[in-house]
Amino acid sequence: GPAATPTQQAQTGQRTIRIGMVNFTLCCAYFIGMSKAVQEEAAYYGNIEVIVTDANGDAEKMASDIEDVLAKGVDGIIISGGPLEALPAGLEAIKKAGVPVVLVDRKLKGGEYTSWIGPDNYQIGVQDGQYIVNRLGGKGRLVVLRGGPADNSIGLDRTNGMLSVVQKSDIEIIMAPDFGGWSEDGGYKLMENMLAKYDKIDAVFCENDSMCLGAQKAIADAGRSKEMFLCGVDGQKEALKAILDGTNYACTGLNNSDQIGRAGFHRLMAILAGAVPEKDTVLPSPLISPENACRFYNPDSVF
Amino acid sequence: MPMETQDFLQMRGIVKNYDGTQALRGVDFSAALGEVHAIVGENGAGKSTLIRILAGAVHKDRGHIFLDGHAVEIDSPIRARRLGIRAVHQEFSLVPQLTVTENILLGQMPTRRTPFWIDWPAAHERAQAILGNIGFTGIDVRSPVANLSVSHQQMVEIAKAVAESPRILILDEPSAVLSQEELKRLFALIRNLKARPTLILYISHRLDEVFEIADRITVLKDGQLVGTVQPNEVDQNQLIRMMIGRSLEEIYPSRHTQIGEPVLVVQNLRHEGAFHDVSFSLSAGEVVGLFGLVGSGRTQLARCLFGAEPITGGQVLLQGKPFHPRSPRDAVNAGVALLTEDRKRDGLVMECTIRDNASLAVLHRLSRWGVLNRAKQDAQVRAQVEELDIRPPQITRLVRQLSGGNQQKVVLAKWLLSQARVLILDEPTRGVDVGTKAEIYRIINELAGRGVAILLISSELPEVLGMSDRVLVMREGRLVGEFSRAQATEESVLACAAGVQ
Amino acid sequence: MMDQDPKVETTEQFPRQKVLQIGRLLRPMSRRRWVDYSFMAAFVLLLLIAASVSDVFFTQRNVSNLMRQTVTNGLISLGMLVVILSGGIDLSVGSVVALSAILVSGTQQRLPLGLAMLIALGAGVLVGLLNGFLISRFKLAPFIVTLATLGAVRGTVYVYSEVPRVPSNPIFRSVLGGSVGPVPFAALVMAVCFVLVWFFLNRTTAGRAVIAIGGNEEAARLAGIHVSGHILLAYAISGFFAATAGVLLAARLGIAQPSVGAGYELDAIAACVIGGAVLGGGSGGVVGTFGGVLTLGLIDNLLNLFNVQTYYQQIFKGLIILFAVLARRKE
Amino acid sequence: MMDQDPKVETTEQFPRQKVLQIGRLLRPMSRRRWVDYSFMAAFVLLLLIAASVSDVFFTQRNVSNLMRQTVTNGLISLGMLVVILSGGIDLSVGSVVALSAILVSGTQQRLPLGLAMLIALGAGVLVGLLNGFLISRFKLAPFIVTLATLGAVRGTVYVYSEVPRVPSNPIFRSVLGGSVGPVPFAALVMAVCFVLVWFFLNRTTAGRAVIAIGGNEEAARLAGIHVSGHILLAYAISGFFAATAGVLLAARLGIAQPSVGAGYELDAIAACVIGGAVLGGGSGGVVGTFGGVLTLGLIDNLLNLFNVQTYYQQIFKGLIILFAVLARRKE
Ligand SMILES: Nc1ncnc2c1ncn2[C@@H]1O[C@H](COP(=O)(O)OP(=O)(O)OP(=O)(O)O)[C@@H](O)[C@H]1O
Ligand SMILES: Nc1ncnc2c1ncn2[C@@H]1O[C@H](COP(=O)(O)OP(=O)(O)OP(=O)(O)O)[C@@H](O)[C@H]1O
Ligand SMILES: [Mg+2]
Ligand SMILES: [Mg+2]
Repeated sequence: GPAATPTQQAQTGQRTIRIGMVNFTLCCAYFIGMSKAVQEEAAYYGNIEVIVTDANGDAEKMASDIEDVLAKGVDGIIISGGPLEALPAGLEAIKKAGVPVVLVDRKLKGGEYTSWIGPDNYQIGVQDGQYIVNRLGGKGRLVVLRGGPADNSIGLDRTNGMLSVVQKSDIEIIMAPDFGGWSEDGGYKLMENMLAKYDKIDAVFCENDSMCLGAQKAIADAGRSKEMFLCGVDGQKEALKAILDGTNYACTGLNNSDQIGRAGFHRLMAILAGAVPEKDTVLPSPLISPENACRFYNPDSVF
Repeated sequence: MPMETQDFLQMRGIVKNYDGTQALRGVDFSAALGEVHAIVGENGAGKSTLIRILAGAVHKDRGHIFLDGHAVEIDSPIRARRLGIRAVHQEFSLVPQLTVTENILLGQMPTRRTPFWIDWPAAHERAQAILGNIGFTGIDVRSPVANLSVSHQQMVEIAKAVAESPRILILDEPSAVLSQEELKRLFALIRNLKARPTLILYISHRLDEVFEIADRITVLKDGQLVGTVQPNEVDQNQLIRMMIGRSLEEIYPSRHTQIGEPVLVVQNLRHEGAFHDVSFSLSAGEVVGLFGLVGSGRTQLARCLFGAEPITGGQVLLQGKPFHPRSPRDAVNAGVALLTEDRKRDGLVMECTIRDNASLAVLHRLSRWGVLNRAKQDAQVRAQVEELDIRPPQITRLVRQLSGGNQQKVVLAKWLLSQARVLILDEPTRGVDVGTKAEIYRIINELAGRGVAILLISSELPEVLGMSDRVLVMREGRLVGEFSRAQATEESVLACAAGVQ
Repeated sequence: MMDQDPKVETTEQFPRQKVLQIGRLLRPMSRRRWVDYSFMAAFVLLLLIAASVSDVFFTQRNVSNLMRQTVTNGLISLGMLVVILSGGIDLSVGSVVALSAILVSGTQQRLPLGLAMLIALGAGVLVGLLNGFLISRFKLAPFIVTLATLGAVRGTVYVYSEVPRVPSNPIFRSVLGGSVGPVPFAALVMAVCFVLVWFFLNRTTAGRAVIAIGGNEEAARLAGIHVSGHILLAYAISGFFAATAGVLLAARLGIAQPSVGAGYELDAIAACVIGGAVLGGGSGGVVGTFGGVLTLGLIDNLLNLFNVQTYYQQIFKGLIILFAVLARRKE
Repeated sequence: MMDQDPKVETTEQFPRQKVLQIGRLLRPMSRRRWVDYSFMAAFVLLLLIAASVSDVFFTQRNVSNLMRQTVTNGLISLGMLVVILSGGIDLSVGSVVALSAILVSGTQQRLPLGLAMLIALGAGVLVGLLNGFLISRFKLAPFIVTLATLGAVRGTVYVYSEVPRVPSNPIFRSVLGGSVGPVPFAALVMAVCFVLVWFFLNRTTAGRAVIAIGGNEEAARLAGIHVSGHILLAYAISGFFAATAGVLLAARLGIAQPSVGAGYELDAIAACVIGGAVLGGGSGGVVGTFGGVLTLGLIDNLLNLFNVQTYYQQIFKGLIILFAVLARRKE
């Protein structure tokens, strides 16, 4: 009959299952949370070994990592591509090895994958955009802080989504000239300079919550918290806290890396068990504002 | 345009100005092919600068150079070389990591087929041959120059300079680090180069050498040409007067020594590979000369006594107490000082000022709770600068900018400031002009008078004989002779050092 | 006949530019002073352009921004300067910044603030001592040693906490992160540190010893200076200032990420070299370094104020750095 | 230890001090050999551990992985070695990798493949020449010059293309990215380059001149060696190999991001130093560098095979690098 699937073999105690969790970067809580989620889920089963790699944001290292875990003979691979646009070499190597690969969060272009689970960054942007337009009543000055670098299409999607709405209104849009590097200090520095430059700002949009938190501090230090509100993306717990506390941190779009990671893991297990799931799955990312923030706030989550 | 005179080399109105100092103020210098032309003068007189200009190492500010009556623009060492001018500079200019062969043939390696493909066998042969020609065999051309002793390195530099039989050969204080026999070889070489004919410019502070080898002697002073004389026209004292403007009644001042308690007692000391079973004692107020041929182990001995090298056997008593310095720091704290033989390598911090260098060994004494007392520091350094007549006398000047001799004086100043009870001087007058030499000798006597015990290591026999109360002789790492002032004569000491009875 | 131009032998012509170059290199006196003037000039020019073109540049807000933005690099550069003067280099500073930032934020939840800061600074000094020990004891290349600790420390930071830590103590942010009048507290700290280091380098035996070691280690050793001890000291100082920068950064941002500080070492080295320090030791100064830090800070600040797009910013920054060292170059 | 410091500016006379040290280092030949043995030993040990513990290490697949993974660093390190030997350092290589990768991918859509590659490599050489020119002509510190070009080139890359470029030409990927039997094509290229550079450094006048300049620039100048010319050459070579690495990288990954290559310079320098090169010039070799490249490649590969937790990986990597230089250390 047909060869036993890895899971069947595992059930009959023949061997343990090995899966590779290949990360483009584990620099920041968002991706760490995703990787951790996979490991935690795997821990529930006694016989699943997860091989975690971190490419430190280097595409070539990531290709190498994939080769390494394949050499280790894994049954399936989960790829958290971070901001990486595409990695044909990696996906081809996996295809050659004939193991299933589940992409989480990032849908790599160019190359075949078994399944993808992630958010719709463009849609998240659109949500924030609508919120901003409504709250400003279609006029005022909006400052946009981007994470960069420019080949990071996650950021591009979010910003473009937001712009697609805001540009229809007559809100003045000001792009910060430099990139914030997705970090607090980056956001802080950018915002400092924007505050120095513009004496009237009504709203701030950041491509992620970390930068937004930094920016919020800069605004507070400038004593202009009353003047403007901020919108971020991700649903980082510090951001949720800020929203709950009723600060000028107005909203963020949920982009729950923990949830994505767990879903990705189970998707892979299903595939290993022989299931044929849908190719692409978009996880809902609702807008989080003071009204619903408490539903999502979890003080002791990683992210 | 052909010159009226026959002189092959003519330098006219040469002016050189380093930021601040006037090194040369319009020097007219000329020399003929086939002569050995010595250039003498005080430290800082401008000798090196003059020949560095001729060798294209530095640029003159004004003046013209004529070769064979043609004006030439020597704007780089390459240019100088193409014109047949090669120099052995005062400063070390070898590449330590490279082999003897490569250093000799630096920039002119023999190539095969293509102009860039090195022919190694040929290269080694050629180097071997060149060394042979200058009568200097017995070193492996394949070994890195770093492995050679300082004097051997110097011979390599000379070989490099004569490699392509130049028309003008410049030797800037070549003898400073050469031993007697190597010096003999050099002179032999000079004589047959002369016959080719070649113009040899010979700079030295050892006047006896100058009188031995030179056909003409040019004297520089304060960047100006005092005059050119024939060796047979003048005697040493006249020449000295030309150099320093006054005459030295005697170079080695006499002193009445009262020798005190033994301060340093060395008992069959050994250092693997350098020396063994060395025993002697050094008393307060005594000047003991340590003579020996190059490589006889004197420097190593000194370094061991100073804690710079491990002692592998025997023991040392300092004022009766056992003394085993594990580092120079121990030695300095115990009142032992060592003036090293190579100022550039381990005497001076070139990028620092005279002030810093002179006070380096006594910083702790010039400070309270680690904070320097600048006033005190400046006062003491200034005093030394004046006593040693260091020029230029601004203590904030970088040592790199000083002439060789003045650099040597800075090293001396450092150890004079340290007020050590035992002072080991390794070749203290290397590269120092006669006037300063006499000055240094006077200071040595003065220190001895104050009860300092002094070990004077030198390869200059007259110096050893002139200064020492006792003379020790080393050969191949052994102490082979001891002479009282009365017994010590040129013949006896040299014979002992060379091992011929 | 001396005055009229002598005819120059024309065989084997030699490239003219080389001639000019050597000529320039050896051009007499005043050159050095001219160099410093030109550096200052370049700097003032930068300021004038700034003032004239951007109306906001001299606003009190922007000036205090500028101050705040130079603090981190300023402190790190100070430590770096000492290490460079000793003849070494310290690549681990960026990781040390992260280490102390995350430690001071993480520990102050349980421990009193003073102790937390002590731990953070202590950790920095410890890393420095480790560097110094490996370098002086085993005679390893500083570059490679600190490169290794760079990675190791960064790893340790993530092991300690892979999530950002929020400093819980309110005083911490309000005081260390706050301002005294228009002047950010951190900027005051930096100013004091600059004075201290200047004093250390110019007026203490240890400082002079460090410089001597950088200039000629053997000579220093033979002058009875405790070389390894002073090398240890130099790296400890570097670690200390990097840690201080980390603490102030955490205070300013109110959050400490484990990933912060990557690449800071290059900015610090750049500041020192722009300020005239020579890698390999011997020469370099506090004032020059301050100039370097300010220059780099200005560049960022201005490029942002003028809305220069990021990539052009990088290009401009490169060019301006070159211009600065060109103006400042010595013979 | 002086001779291990990153003494990037070696315009001053060579201190005799170095002579003695190097003398000591070379005098007892046995010691030197012992050092190399111990290095080899350390290396073999690493391999044995690998073989014994990891079942898959010696599988043909993993070995060819290892080869493929060492190519980029291998090529960059080669160029870096030449620059280090000349007494300099080249921080811009990472950006050059990105430049050539994106150029070869971007231009091959319109131009024939050969021309595209020519452009990419040419660009790399050009950057190298620019570095060399600024360094030799104006006597600037290589560290700061290449740091400036690092930023400037990176910016240029983004200006050329903000988005990743996909190499369109099928041959490009299949050939340059493919394998000859079990051996990756790129690995072959690297092997050839190593041989070439070995010959350059040991058998050509230019190569020896570069080494001489690194050992004692003044001596080289006085010996009539065209110093600036050879420095130019050294940096051009470095630029060329970095560009080659970039082309092969694009071929291997099938995509060229403008952000690729950040931080590669440090790995390359590490490889050279682990291989015994001395920052500041004069000593270092191709064989040693190859050993260094292999060591670093091994570390990454093994840490993955042993499934070492990511953060501990960084720590281990640091420790192993230290261990490597310790084993290789000179007295
Ligand atoms: N690189 C330099 N920078 C500044 N001043 C210098 C430099 N080199 C030499 N000088 C100055 O030029 C003058 C002449 O120096 P030079 O080396 O020619 O003297 P010298 O006759 O060779 O002395 P010595 O016999 O001690 O070698 C000295 O006053 C010295 O201080
Ligand atoms: N720089 C060096 N490198 C290698 N060997 C050296 C070096 N200097 C000296 N030696 C060797 O060490 C031994 C002792 O040399 P040392 O210098 O102590 O003798 P010396 O009598 O002081 O001769 P010198 O007059 O050259 O100082 C000799 O065999 C010498 O060749
Ligand atoms: Mg001289
Ligand atoms: Mg000696």
